[in-house]
Amino acid sequence: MTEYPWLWGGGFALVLITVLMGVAAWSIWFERKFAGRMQNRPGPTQVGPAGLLQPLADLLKLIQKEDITPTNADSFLFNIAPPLGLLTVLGGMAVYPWAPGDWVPANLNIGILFTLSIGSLVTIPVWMAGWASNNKYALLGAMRAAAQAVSFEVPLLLTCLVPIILSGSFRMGDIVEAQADGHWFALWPPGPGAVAFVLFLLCSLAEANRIPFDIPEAESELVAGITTEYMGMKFGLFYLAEYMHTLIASFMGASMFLGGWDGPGPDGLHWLVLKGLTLYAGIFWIRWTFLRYRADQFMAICWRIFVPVSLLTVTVAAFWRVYA
Amino acid sequence: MAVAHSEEAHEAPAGPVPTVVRPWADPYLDPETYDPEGDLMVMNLGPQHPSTHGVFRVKLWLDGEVCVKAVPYPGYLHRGVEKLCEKLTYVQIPPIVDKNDYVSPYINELAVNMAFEQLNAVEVPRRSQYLRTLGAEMQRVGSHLLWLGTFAMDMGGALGGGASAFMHTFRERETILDCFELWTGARFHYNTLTVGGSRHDVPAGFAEMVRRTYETIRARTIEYDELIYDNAIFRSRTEGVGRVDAKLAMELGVSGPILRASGIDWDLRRDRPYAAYGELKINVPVRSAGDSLARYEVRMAEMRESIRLVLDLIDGIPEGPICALKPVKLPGAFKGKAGQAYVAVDGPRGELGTWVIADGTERAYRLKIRPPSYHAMALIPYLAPGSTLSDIIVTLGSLDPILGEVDR
Amino acid sequence: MAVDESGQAFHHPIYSFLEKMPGLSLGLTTADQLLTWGSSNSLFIFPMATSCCGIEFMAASSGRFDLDQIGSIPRGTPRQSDVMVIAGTITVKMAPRVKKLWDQMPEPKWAIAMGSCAISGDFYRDIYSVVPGVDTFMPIDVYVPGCPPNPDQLFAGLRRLQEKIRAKRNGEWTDPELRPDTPGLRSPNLPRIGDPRREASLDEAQLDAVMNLDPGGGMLRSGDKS
Amino acid sequence: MSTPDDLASLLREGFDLEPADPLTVDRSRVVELARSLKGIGFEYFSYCAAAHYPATDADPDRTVVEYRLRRLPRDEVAFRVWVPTGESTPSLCGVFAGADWQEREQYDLVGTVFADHPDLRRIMLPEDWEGHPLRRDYAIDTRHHPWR
Repeated sequence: MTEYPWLWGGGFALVLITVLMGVAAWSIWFERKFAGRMQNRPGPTQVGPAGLLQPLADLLKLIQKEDITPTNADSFLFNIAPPLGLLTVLGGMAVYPWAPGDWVPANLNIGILFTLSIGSLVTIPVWMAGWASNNKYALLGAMRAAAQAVSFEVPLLLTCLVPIILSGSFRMGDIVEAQADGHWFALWPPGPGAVAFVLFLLCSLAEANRIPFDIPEAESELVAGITTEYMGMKFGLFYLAEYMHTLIASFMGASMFLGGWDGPGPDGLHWLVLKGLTLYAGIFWIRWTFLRYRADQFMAICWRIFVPVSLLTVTVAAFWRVYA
Repeated sequence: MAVAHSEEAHEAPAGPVPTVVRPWADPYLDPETYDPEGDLMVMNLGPQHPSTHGVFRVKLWLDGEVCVKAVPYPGYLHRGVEKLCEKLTYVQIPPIVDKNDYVSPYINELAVNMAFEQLNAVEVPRRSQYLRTLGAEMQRVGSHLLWLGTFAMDMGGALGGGASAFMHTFRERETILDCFELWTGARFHYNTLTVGGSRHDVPAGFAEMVRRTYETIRARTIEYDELIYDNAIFRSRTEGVGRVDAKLAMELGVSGPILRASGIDWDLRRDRPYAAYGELKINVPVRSAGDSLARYEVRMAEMRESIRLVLDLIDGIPEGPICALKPVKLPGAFKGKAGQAYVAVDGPRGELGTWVIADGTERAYRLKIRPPSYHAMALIPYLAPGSTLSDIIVTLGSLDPILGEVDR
Repeated sequence: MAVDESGQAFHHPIYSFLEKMPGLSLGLTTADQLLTWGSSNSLFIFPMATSCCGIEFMAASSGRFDLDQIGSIPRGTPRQSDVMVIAGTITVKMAPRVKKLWDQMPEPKWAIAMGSCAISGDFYRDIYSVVPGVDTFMPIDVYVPGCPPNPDQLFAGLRRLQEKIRAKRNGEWTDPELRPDTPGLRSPNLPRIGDPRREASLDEAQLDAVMNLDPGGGMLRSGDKS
Repeated sequence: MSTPDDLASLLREGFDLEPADPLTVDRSRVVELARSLKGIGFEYFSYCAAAHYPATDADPDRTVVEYRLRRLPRDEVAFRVWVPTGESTPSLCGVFAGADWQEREQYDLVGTVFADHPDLRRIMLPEDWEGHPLRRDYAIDTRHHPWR
């Protein structure tokens, strides 16, 4: 496989994207059922057994919809933003180790930096979409998204420094291997890892625009936020990108703090999937329980609590690394 | 039994209620004079917006996300009810006013029928008075439940925690509608009250059903507090948001829970009793903070008080006839006396009045509904300036407007 | 068999050529059925909830009835919706907005008139400010009568709409839904859409009113792309 | 409901009026009356309502405007003014902020003109509407091209 890195990477990416898209699409079904259980209602039941074919029906519907570009919209930016959004989100998966060994599409030695930087690029398509729509709700949503990304990138990066310091490597595979045999960073060393893990999850919620930090797409205030003017598959791409972002964030959290593929019994992909999907479901749980913060409150939380606490965890982790 | 959390009043925010600073809030000032460059963004919130609780439009001048000036435009649901009431007879009017405040139709019917009764000096039998009180209190709980769900949805979105609260309150509201369906045959728009009493007596098994329903809801109000009130996000979104000055509120004619949350202890049920309220003891919850959280507390306390009244009343309804007059079905069968009357009842949103001028025929000469929501919406130009778009949504939700009533 | 927008059989040389290719028509039919199945089972609703029926619409989306069961969720923006449910009275002041939102919805789209106010104006139909039925300015696929209709009646209406979508795409004839009429009240002043008495000038006047709607505030950018 | 003493004395001494429900005052004194009532505690502005009376043999075409104020929790007072069509009555906006929307609504629907009102626009009907619907001579089914 290493003789043909391009072939390996390309094939891996193709399989990975297909599988992830499917998982993200069916996680929408899961979320609808899950939310239904939380709200005393059945959720989708009629389309296929237990509503399982609902995402397929949604997809088939979306690709048939008429495609309108609003009259005064910037048509180039308007049309390029949704695929670009999905692309930037998917790019983060390129350096991700799925199982022990060489199970990674592109084994970069600065993998974690790559993931973070390409993940933060997603703000740009979001801003493009909001600006190009020529819609005031969309513009406000885009502004909020930009402000949010600028603020939450800081604690997100700082929390990612904790596993980097503890493992001594930027390579994702090394970080996971450093946690082998149950030495998960969320548990050991006690303190910085656990705090950083919680902060990382919260910041990922903000990055992926999930409640309680979903202010760029606040349905009750901005109708549909940045996607107000989008329809059909373009809207579908944005929607899918949001779910993909959440999914990737859960897998990142699982591998950076919860030991990735490590677990009791044989190590492998199954542990990673289990951990990732559990985190993913946890994010749904949070979403369907909490209300939403106001934009300024949530910036205040970021700068007053998240940033100092994450700095503290980095310091503690560094001291641990040097002296313990 | 566990005590609900919102029983205790929260600390009033320090400092006086910020009074409106002109000229930013001056509803009459042309924005041209303070925004000659056109730097402000003009945003039309509504008439079709998920959080305007109907078709209400507010034109906002936004500086970034902070509102500088707000001009409301009601009237997108103006259905000419008052003109229609001039054309219809006294018998035909109650089903029309049902549709004004479609969340508490029973109390609407009560208001117009009481005005007609005062006009014609009709004495309503005691059993009917109690039934009316029972119906009004049952309806108040249903109305506040709907408000609670939509208020949570204003903060949590249709795809989030707010929707969960909404689904839970609607579960309870459905059971209340079931009780009314058993009683009058309709989920809402009952047309059950008539001049002199009621059309429908309570059916067999009704008392048992109501007791079961309302005891369940009483237990569930604690769950709502746990889900919503105890949530730090909810507290931070509502505390100090949309503070209503009591003086301004009284000048605008704002009534009901909004006024009571601003520290004015006034409830028509207690202070000018009608129906059977004179024989009941009513605790009126009052808060002094005047913000959205205080309005939440007042409404929740009112809801618990209404549940208590319903559970007290359901066993103590006196026997007797339910209508003083023979209930009429022909539209022209009832002729009123000439004169004028104004009767106000305390609806879920405040003073719901009917002003009627009669000329001695079977039709009213002029009938005006005095809707509490219309007065509450007049607060918007005073509350919106200086707060962010998100806060305006919360404030609007906490005022609990029903647009059918605002526009009529 | 392919059908055009009005449900008539559709002939085209390319299409006839393709039909002769062995196996292809089978594939096309299957694909077409699949697409029809998709669009009829994923009806996102744009709730034009103005009054009482809006409350029943909310009840329909809540736990006891749950629109999500048949894959329908309410969306706040017309761009992402397939069905507009007009729940409540539409007034003269609101009508151009409704028509504008309807025009903003991307095809394929359908409309349900929920409740007697939306169907005919009901007892408000003689009032100076109420539009006597929304089908005087936009086409309606399904009428759900009632004042207000129970949520399960709305479900029945959505089911009827699904059947209609499937039948139309399969090239079958569907009877246009009959508008329920309230006996004893006068019919509206305006002819409905599809009525032979309706004049084209009325359509133009209505479209004109929609296009000249000026809510104030204006576009963020204007003119540079028109 | 009996009239409280201070209200009765204010009306008798200041305005030569006998307590009644509603009182009838002259247009020239309505603002003064409202201000005095506010001074003795009638601070709650309940409503303003108008009704139209077409011309008869005895009277010209006119509207009656009724205001109701409350002193919480129990006392209330109502007063009305007669306004011949074509003339105006002073607005109470300067005394009660709530008179703003209420008077706009009555202007819109009944057609009473309130002098010195800072913002006398239509509130319920579109700005380009003709006529005032709650006047007795306004046909209920007036058409409005092109929507009805």
